[in-house]
Amino acid sequence: MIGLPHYLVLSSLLFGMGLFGVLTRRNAVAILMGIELMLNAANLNFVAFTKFVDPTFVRGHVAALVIITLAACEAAVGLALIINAYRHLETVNVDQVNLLKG
Amino acid sequence: MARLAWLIPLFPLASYGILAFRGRVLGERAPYVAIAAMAVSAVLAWGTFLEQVLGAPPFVWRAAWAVGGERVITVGYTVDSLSSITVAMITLVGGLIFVYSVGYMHGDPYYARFFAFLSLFCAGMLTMVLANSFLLMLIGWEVIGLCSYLLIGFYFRRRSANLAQMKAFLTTRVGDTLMLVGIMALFWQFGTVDYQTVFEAVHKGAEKASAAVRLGPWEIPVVTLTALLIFGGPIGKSGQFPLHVWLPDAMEGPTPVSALIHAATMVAAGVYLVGRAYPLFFFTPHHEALTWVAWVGTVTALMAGLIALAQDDIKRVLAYSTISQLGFMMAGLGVLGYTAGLFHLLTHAFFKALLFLAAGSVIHAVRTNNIKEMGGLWRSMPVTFWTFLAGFLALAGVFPFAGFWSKDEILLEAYHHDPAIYTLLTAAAFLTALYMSRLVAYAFFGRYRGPEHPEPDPWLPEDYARAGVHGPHHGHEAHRGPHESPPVMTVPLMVLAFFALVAGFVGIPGTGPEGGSWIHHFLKFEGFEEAGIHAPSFSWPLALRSLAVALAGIGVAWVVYGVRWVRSDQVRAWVGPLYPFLRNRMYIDTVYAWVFVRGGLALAAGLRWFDVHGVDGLVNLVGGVTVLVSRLHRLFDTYVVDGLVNLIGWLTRGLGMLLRPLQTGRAYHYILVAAAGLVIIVVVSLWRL
Amino acid sequence: MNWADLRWLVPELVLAAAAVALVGADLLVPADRKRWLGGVALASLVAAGAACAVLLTDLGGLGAPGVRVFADTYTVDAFAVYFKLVALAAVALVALVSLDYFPGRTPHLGEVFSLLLFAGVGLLLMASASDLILLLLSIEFVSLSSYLLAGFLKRDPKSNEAGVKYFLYGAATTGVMAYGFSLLYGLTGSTILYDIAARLERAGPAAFLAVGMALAGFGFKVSMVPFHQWTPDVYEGAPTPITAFLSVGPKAAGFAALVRTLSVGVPLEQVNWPVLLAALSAVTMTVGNLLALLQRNLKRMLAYSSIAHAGYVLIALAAWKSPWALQGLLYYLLAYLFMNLGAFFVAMVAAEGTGSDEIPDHAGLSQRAPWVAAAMVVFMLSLTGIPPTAGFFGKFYLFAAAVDAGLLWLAALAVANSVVSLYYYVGVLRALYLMPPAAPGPIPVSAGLRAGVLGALIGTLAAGVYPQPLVTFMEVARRLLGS
Amino acid sequence: MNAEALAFCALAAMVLVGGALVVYSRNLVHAAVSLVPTLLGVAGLYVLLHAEFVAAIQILIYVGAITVLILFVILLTEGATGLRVRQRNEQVPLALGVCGALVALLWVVLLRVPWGPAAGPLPPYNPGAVGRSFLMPYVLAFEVTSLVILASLVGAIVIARREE
Repeated sequence: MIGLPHYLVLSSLLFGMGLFGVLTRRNAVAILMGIELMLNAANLNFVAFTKFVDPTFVRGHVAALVIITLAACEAAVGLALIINAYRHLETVNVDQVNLLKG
Repeated sequence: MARLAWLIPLFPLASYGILAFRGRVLGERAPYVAIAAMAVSAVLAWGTFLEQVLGAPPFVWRAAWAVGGERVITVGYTVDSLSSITVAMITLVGGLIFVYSVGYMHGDPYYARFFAFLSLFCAGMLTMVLANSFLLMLIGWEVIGLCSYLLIGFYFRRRSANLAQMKAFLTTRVGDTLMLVGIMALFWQFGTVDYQTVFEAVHKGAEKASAAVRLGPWEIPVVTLTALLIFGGPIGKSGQFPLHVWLPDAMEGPTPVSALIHAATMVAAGVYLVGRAYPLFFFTPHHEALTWVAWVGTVTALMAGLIALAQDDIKRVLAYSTISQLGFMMAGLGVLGYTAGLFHLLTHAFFKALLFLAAGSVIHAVRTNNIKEMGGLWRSMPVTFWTFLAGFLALAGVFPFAGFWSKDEILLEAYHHDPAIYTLLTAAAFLTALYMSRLVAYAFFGRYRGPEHPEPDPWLPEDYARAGVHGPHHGHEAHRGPHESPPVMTVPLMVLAFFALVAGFVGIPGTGPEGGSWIHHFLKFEGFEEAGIHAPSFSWPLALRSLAVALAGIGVAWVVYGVRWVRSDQVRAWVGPLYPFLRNRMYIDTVYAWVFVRGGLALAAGLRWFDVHGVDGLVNLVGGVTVLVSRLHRLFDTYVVDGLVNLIGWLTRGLGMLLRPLQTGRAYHYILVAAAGLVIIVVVSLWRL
Repeated sequence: MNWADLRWLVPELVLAAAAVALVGADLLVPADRKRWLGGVALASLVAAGAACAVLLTDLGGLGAPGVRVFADTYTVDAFAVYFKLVALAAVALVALVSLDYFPGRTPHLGEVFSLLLFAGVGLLLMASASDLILLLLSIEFVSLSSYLLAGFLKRDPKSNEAGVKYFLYGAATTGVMAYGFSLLYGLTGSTILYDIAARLERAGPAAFLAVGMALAGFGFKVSMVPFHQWTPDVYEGAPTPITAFLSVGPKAAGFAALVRTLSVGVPLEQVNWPVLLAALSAVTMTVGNLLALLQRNLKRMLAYSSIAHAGYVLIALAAWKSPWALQGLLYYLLAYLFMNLGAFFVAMVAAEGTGSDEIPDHAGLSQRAPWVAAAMVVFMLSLTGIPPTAGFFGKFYLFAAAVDAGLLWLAALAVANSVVSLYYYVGVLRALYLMPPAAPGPIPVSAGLRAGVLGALIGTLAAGVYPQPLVTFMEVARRLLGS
Repeated sequence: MNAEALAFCALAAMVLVGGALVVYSRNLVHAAVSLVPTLLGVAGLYVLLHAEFVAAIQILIYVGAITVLILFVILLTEGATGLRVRQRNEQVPLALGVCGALVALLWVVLLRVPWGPAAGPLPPYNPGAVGRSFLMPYVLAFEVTSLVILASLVGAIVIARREE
């Protein structure tokens, strides 16, 4: 029988993977992809918890839907900023975008 | 008059406002605004003072300012014998210094700014003295600290002045913040910072106040801890050991500043505060807070006296002398000599301001601060000489000058309280006479050792050159050698010299009721009577003994520096390493510079390095540890572990190569630090909480 | 739903309506009239402020308990109203100085102001949200608007970089926070803080984990170590009015949300968070201060100093059991709003006159812009915590709270830190007052900027000189939080 | 092993393999395309968890919109694949350590929690509740979401638009 722990293990792996992507990618778009994985992990948790802990009010579904929408907004905003930065700095690699430091 | 006392600080404040924003327009007329404001304040202050002398009851006015629950913070002012006599002294000395500054600072391109700062300073000082609560006191206290900072660095192009102002501000802030914690502790114990309420509560012994705090191996009652924290403020502001280091450097400011702030008023604020908060110190178990005050004062008096012996800069000698005298005052307050300590505060203000102003007059005649380049000035500058002499005799404690009476009071109290303190203070009194005589002998006697045409100071800011000024006062071309200062400077000297002579007379036995002195009658602490403590009565043998000590100091100096039966370099040879030790101010400043300044900067640099290279460094650290581990392992088992070690070593090297072109400011480094921080936070919470 | 509940949302509705209207108006208004849009934004902010005051009377005056609407997901109480007013003041002052800053730098004036207003709506929501979903949403609302504003100067490489960095860092922490929230939900079966508080008792160590991960998000918003590293880079690169906004608005709202989440949602018996926050507070103030010491760039210096101030404010959470803690936090954030905004506004004046953000380049500002330099003295002294400025009372409250809660070591550390901070704040004043100016001639100060500096100055002094009204308000807000 | 477990395993494998490709692939286009099976796998899991509506939205927004957007930007900025430049930075081992520690921590803590309601069996899953939840307590969240979308779009358009 597939229970809550299975989902938790899966989501934590997905979360760790996403974080790993965020930490090891140079390309800003690739970092964004890592962030999407982290958000999906959180969503998986929310939906799984709904089934196993809170099936009456299904608040987790609402949370998941909100987070999906936020992810879309984040992608739009982030990609816009990245495109614009690329236009002026001619790179999307985070380590080459470093006028600001110290 | 007492009801008008709140106006006293407002006139200088208004003068500051006018000068700050209209000073440029006023130009040469700027000082008149400041002096007029000060004169009005002085009239009010003396009126208030005389009213108190004639027996008016103390007057307190307060208004609620912030009320939170049961806690009320008030603002207002207190007029009683202590505050009225202090404001009278401040307005008088301050006014005279303002007048003197008209001549001294004449031609300075920032003439109006100078008087603006001086006015703001006086406003802060008067607020501090008249305040009704620790909070308002603190406000005035910080204002005078700020003005002191601004005035020390008045010659802002001089690097040494910039360093000195920083040092002064930072050092005194250390004390101030301790005091702030103390005030918060009071607020915590009594829910108020109003003097009257706090002192009544301390007297009765509040529950929270009598609890004990464990500090390492010691148990300290909360009230004692609070008193000592508050004493941190006076330690900083009044230049007590170990926070005295800023005061000698503060002599970088113009001389009237040294006279006003670093001799007569600001440094006295600390002593005044201990006097004001005397119940807090007195009502600690066994008066233990006062014992601390006494010993801090005694150590300071002796230490500064010793250092002053080996200084050649006229203002630095006077600065160390000030520290030493402030130590005397603290010691006096500490040995239950409430009146004695505050009496010395008042007399000292007159004669030390006099000495500084006279020193300023000398410096601008000879263009140097070094007493070894002066000499024979008594002939060319008679007024300066005679007034300086009056100040010298008062400071040395020669009968019948002011210092004799007040210092003798302190020694008398110490004699009856603690023989050890008495002995040390007597030694300090001897040193006072000695170093001051040395100063007088070098500066005023012998032959003139400076150049015929004193050059303008090399450090004089370029602004001054542009303004066509060679020095803060005029016309040297017609004279040969040093000459007397103009009347606008010498008249204040004469007035102060008069006070240096007579200010002590209020301490003559028989001037007050029942054969006591007037000052004992006027300035007394009510807690003593209740506790059955009586001030020791004047004793001629002791007075003669302290006079003899002063004369002995002068005599020894005469032998070495006057008639030169013993040459000073012989003395230097006898004392061996003691001389460089004293000359370098016992190396206290040096140690502070190393420990605090460099230490702090190194810590900051380290943190910055971590912030910038953190990840890089972490990787290197991992690499370093790996290499270390690998070496240890190799000793253990060459065959089995070798492969693994090689792998790790290869990884480390590979990483290092990848890391070599590492730059900073990368978002993923930051996120890594955050993630690692998160792991640490959670692990530590799970483990410890 | 109950339509009557909408009356508790009037300030949010006013701002949102104005923001949407500005987007539309931007298309219609000709390019040379666009400054007019800023006026609309300001007017809507004032209207929202008035609406907040009305909320207070609707609540039944200061002493009345709060109202929970939308099935407990939204709480309107004195605490929330206080933070709403703080947020509105911040946005209004920033909008004021933006009036003259953005024209000439970007053609999209309508969007700037509408994004500012959107961020303002987010701040208002953060102050009241008592539900994890709404909290996440409102934090993200503020964040998204802020990313865009930070990168708004499209042709300025520094602004581009600030936008990208801020986005990447913020989005990553949002991911972590969302995960933490999901755990809190799983542990209690609810997203509403009041339910969470009631059901958290059997969570055990998992509660620590969830709270820790949630802290990442809040820590990012308030620049708490170790979630602080974005601060100096973004502050330096973002357009200065936006930097000013970032340094106060999201920080204040972040603290509001943090306080509400922890005090309402996480009972002390389950997670002893004050101890954790005491450690974080100590580290945050020390790191911020020491790093600020080394900065020569005014905006970076203020960025590190804002980290240090976050550390001071965290004292309130560390000393939570003291009745003065929350009062200190409320007061300090208001004081910080005025003094820090003021400092950034003066930095704008200085940058305008010298074309640089380096502190030594601002030498002699006292002669080129005397009133502004005098205001800077007040701001710097207030940031240091010298009486009678607002910063002094803020520190007084917070340090007293630490002493009261028995955290003597933390109070001592905070005091030591404020001594250190003196060094770099006074360094600014030294440059302004004691150094000769590099170039002659007065610096022109635009009307909006002048009004902004004046507003910040009045706020800093008024809160310091006559704190009584605030004290009353804060007392009430403290008593009623979570009741 | 029943059908549910089988489905779970298949979907989990899809998610994990896809995820690994997303974070590890050198070719950025491959990485972006690998998002599709990952997100679809998650959507499948939602279906397993009786969250059909969420699954639909997931497919619609994530797979349909976000992935395409990302792919688009990669093509625009990296000259198709991004293969010419190094894609991974220098902190792989450290990141591995931190992520590993975090995941281990999550496992250690979460697998010991007695999940589920405090007492009694759970009520049955109720699909109608979703709609009611949307409208009843979370109406505010939904309104705000629409505002967030508006703000993001306006800002994104301004920022992304090429200036003349």
